[in-house]
Amino acid sequence: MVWIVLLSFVSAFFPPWLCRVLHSRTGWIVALLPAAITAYFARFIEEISSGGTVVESMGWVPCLGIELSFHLDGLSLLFALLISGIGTLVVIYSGSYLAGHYQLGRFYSTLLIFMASMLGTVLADNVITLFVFWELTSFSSYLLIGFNSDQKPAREAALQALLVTGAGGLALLAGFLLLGQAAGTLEISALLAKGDAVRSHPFYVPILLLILAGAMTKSAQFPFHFWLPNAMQAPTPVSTYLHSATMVKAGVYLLARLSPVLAGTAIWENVVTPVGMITMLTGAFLSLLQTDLKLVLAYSTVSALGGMTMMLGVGSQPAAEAAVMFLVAHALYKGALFLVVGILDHETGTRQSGRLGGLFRAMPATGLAGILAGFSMAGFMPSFNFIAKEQTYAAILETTPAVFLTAAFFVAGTCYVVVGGITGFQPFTGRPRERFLKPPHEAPPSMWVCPLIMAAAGVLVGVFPSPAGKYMLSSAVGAVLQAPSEVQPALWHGPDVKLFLSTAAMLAGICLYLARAKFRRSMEPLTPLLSKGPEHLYSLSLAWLDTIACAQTRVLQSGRLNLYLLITIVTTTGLVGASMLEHEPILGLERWSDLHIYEAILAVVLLTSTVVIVRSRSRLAAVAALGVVGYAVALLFLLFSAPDLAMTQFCIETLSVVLLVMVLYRLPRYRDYSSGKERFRDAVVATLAGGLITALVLVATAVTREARLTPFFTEHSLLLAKGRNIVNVILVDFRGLDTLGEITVLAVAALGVYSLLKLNTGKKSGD
Amino acid sequence: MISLILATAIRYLLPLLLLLSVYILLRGHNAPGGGFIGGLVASSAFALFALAHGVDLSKRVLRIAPRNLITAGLFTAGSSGCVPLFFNLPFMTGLWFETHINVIGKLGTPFFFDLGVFLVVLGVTLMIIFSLMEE
Amino acid sequence: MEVVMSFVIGGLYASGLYLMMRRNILKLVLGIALLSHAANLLIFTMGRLTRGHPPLIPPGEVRVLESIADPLPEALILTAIVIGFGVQAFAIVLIRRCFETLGTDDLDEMRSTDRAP
Amino acid sequence: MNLVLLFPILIPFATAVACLLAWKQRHVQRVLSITGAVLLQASGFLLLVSVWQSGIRAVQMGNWPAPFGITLVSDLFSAIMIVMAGLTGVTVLVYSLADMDTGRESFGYHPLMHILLMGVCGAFITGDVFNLYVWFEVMLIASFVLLGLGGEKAQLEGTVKYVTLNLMSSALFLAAVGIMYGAVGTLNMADLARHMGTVKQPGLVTTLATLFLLAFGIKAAIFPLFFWLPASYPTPPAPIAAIFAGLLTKVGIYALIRVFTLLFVQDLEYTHALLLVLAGLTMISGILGALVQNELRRILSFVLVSHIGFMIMGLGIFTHLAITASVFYIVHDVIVKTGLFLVGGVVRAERGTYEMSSLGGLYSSNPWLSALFLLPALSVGGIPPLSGFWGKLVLVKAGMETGQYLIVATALIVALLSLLVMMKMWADAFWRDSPGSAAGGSVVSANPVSFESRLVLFCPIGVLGLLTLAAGIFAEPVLTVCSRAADQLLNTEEYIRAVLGGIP
Repeated sequence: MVWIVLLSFVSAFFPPWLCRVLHSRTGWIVALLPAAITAYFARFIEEISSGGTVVESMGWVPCLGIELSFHLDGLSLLFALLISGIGTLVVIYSGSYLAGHYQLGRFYSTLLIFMASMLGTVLADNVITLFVFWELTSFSSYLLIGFNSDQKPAREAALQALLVTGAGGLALLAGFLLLGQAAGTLEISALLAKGDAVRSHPFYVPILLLILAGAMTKSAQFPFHFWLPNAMQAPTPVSTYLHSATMVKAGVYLLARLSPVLAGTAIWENVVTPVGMITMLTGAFLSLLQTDLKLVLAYSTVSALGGMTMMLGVGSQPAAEAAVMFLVAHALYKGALFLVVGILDHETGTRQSGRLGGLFRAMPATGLAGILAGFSMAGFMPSFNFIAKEQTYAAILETTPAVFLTAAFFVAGTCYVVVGGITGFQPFTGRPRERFLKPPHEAPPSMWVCPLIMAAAGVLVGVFPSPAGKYMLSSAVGAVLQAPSEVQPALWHGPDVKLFLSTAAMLAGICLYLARAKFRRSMEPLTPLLSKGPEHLYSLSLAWLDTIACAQTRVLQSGRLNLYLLITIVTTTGLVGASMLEHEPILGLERWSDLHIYEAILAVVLLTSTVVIVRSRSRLAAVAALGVVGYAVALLFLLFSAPDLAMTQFCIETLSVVLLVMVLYRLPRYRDYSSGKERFRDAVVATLAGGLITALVLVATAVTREARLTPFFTEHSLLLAKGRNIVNVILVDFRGLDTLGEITVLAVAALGVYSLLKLNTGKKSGD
Repeated sequence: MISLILATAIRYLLPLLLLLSVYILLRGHNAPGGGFIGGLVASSAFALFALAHGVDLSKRVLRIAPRNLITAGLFTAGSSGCVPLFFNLPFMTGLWFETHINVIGKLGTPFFFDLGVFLVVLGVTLMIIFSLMEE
Repeated sequence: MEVVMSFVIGGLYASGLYLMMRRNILKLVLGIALLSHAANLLIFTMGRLTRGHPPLIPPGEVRVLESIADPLPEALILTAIVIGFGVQAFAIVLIRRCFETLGTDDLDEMRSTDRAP
Repeated sequence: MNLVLLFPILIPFATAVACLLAWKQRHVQRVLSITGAVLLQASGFLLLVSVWQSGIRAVQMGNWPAPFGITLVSDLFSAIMIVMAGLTGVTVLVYSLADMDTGRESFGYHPLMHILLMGVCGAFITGDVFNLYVWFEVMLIASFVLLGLGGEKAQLEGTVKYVTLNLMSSALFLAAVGIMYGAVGTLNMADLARHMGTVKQPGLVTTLATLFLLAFGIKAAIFPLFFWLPASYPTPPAPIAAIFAGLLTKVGIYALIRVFTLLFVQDLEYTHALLLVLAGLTMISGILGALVQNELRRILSFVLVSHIGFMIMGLGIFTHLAITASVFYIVHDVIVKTGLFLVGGVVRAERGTYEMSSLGGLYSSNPWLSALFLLPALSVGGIPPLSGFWGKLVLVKAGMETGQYLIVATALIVALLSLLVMMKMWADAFWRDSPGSAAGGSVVSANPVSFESRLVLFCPIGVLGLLTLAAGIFAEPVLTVCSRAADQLLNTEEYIRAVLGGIP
């Protein structure tokens, strides 16, 4: 299993090369991989349905408790088969859909990366490993949504999807880590046994909310649903595969997978069920307002995801059964419908519902697929979706109070009928609406065969439901509930409330379908309200972010060196001052009594010269005063027993002044740049900083400490290092490495001066 | 007028100052002085010469390009540190010849290190001053 | 003396920083120079000030017996002075090149690399 | 003989001197330069292996016993950093073979680069605070000159700010070293660590810690001291910017980690809490800056600032896991930031500009370049399984284990914003059509890059891209090394014993 997934990643390298050789036939070759994977997983059906699980593990980052461990049970197997099976069809379909596209190779690469990551997500047994694959699905989704990257809407939709799911992803990561901390393990199979411990842990609520945030952004739950309709910018095969059949169900998968650990509390029910319900209603309602068929499908997908979430929120055995059934049914009919819409778009050039009609004669195979799938979507007998719906009613009728959920599901069911009609029936029935640029004709078989298979499967499973129940659904539900379950789906349960409700919804749906144009018109006044939805908040917050970012950057990175210095000095003074004032330092101010008069004079001369430098209006005077300061420093060195320093300082000061003078006459005279206020501000800051340094020096010199190193130097300077001038011995011997660095600095400085004066790679100055 | 005096004076001062600088370098290990100060004195001699006679002439008198002085200095200093490595001693361990030489005292690797410092300081200062003057 | 010295150091720091905060590019370099003097004196003071006992071993002795000035800070300062000189020489030439290339000595006009978005 | 400790300093020094000797022969310099860089890289690995096998290694310069001379000492952290220095050196210098102008090469580009490497390695390997200052200066002056090399308008403006603010930091550092010597009376770091607790003056150690924090903080470009970085990094040629971005900022972080694990661990509630606050602010303010920029390298500069916060965050949390994370993050950041700046250079070579508004269409015209951009960019965005993801994961885990939820939340949000920034860059420069083609004209490369030089340009970037992938996929060995490094950083006894030997 591990190797299958890893090899799928590796295989993503090849399509670009294959494309160069095989051109549009690449699809058939690439499809071999998902087909093989489907076959591989199909082998496990027997074993899993008899209650077994398959576990594989490879060490990855054991020091963090992260294993590349895979765990195949009923739920994973169901997903794996959906992913690889639908993947096969989508790959074949894309070969024709994108025939001749110059980036077809890269498209397949990304698609394969996605498939591998999605498989990894549903197979992973370690939450962090799961997260790794989870993020990879988000990112491959980003690349695929933005596949038509020359179009701005595509790029923006891609970014939006990435940001929303990415934000959720990070919440999920935090949730997983907290979960791992609370439960002491990151392995899902071990976590499942620790449900009680987790639910009673103080971190339970944050864990739950963070994980829900991850799952709900990924599965486009309200209020994060808006990215999914926008993601319809992707090529239709992508919308089919990622944004309807598989990736968006990852959130549902995660909820189902972790429900034994997290579910069963009041907060779970009070959050998951209402969110699912609201999403279901919002999606269903909004889907009716759309005219672009892809958007119709997208919103109904949002609604369906809401439905599954709602059922997982309810959490009972029948609810879990309903969720799993609905998931399968939805994947089949919605995938087929998307592919059909793709064919329509491809062959007629439009997906506006108003412009399509009467195409059955021109494209009978596609039409058949569309009608079958629409039929399933509407939930008519004997489709599998009908069974799923019945089961849903059965589950929600058990809840208390049942009325809310029942009503909600009734409304949603009604809308699904309309959606099925708009997307599956309307384009093919009735009279042809208008002339298209090219006469509509049937798509190549590689395109229509895919939706046809899916749509037919949706009906076939409905007619013969028991094998599916026995081999797939039972073990999947068992995995969700962590208890052996027996699912026996059947078309006919006898005349009961469920049948009544679903029939009523169907009839209501048909009525609404017939009156759909009127309904849409009557909803038009709502449009301004709808534009204030969560998506508006999303763009608002991005705009805010931009404003804040602009403001802070303008303040901080103003380009004015004096402000940079000011901030640096203020920060330094503030932080250092604060850390000093935290304690009561000893200043030792009484230590001035040993002052000699010439020292005092020297200090006064030194300070006066600095004042001259600061205040002088003449550049030459300032430089001269700088020289005086330097010589005064040299004298101080001399007075306090540092002849070497005095000599060096003297020489260097002379040299510096000479250099300054040589440069000085090239510079203009002083001019007044800063205002009096600025000067005052700077003076205050500088004085405070200087005062702080003074205090620091006083504090540090008040410490009595032994001179630890001096005795060694006086002892060994002559005997071992053969020199009487200890300072020089330190420089060339004891600490010779410093000096080596220092002459390197000098050498580089000279190179720098040389290059500054001689090298000019830019254009002539002054332009 | 001043430049004439300087021009004449520096012709005689140059060798004297260079001698002084070497003296400062040599005695540095035992009395105030050393490679830095020596190098600075030597370079000030050349700087004065350049002021009086121009950069070109002083370059000719100097014979070696300042950049090569720097390179030589770095090389000397670096390799004097490397010598002890061949005797299986750490970098920059002082190694001394047994014989005592007048003025210098004992001769050893630290001396060559100081010589390197001298050369680098001389080269650096002259490189800076020459390139500023050439503008 | 340490007390007086600490005020000298503080004064040097204050005036150095004040000069650096000016918009004139020459003052910037003068400020840097004052700052390096201040830092050197600070280290010097940290070695404690000793009058008239330079760290030299007198001729004839093999070691110093009386207390002398701490030689280590002196060596450090010597290194720091020389490094400071190298950096300052570069800075001095840099401001000249700046003025020649950019045509201004006003630091506030050198903002193109930070231009606000 | 511990020659292996000496090589990281001696090899770049010798290479620089050799390049200076060959001043006039550009081609000889190139050969020498690449050889030197490869040797440095090799010596880095040698050192890493040596330290891994036999623990912290130290050698006393001049054979003077510590703490009287200067000690070179390398624990795993130092060794890792030296390896990273070698890696940046090799990649950047190979890249410069195809993207460096004759002018700069004949004005000492190669020797300067090696002196820069020498300073960086010296800083990583020294065990003496003042010697650390000297190496900082070596590195700084080399970076000043490299930054200004060429004397273009923008370069000069950037250099003035860079020089000034870095000199502030040096002055602060020097003052801090002086005060520390005044208070403790020694310079050897191991010796300082032993005696730091004996300082009688109340609060002086905390004050010193703050001083060091600020001095290194400026160099590491933390909030609010990072101005010099975005002002200057976008100005020099790509290889120079790349080595600055990849390596130079890490020296400040290295120094912070070194002193705040070895010397200043007395007042954790103050110093490390302060570090944590600054880390958070750095992350946020850096990424906000990146959001509003419109020039490729300026964006990258702000992202660089932002991610410095992550490395400091680990230090601020100060647990074994957190330090591991910081070390890992440094390794990751060196790789991806060098890579990204080099990619920027290729973009510039292809299109003649860094302005986002005039870029675009690279995805269709240069698919390989796009892939090479995407790897480090996604790594910055923290997309698994690239190295950036692990860095973030471990940091977040460490933060959660200590209950620092605020900084964890900040880190996660900033991670998301980083992804946003990188993807905006991707969309604008690579994905969308180039603005020129929309107007009907075809994209004309400013100076078409020949196939051979493209190969030379792509090789180092490819290596870096593969490394960030490899460090993510094989995170375990990398994390194990980082974890051992963190062990050594937190267990100061071992360090002190290695340096001071049997001295009581």
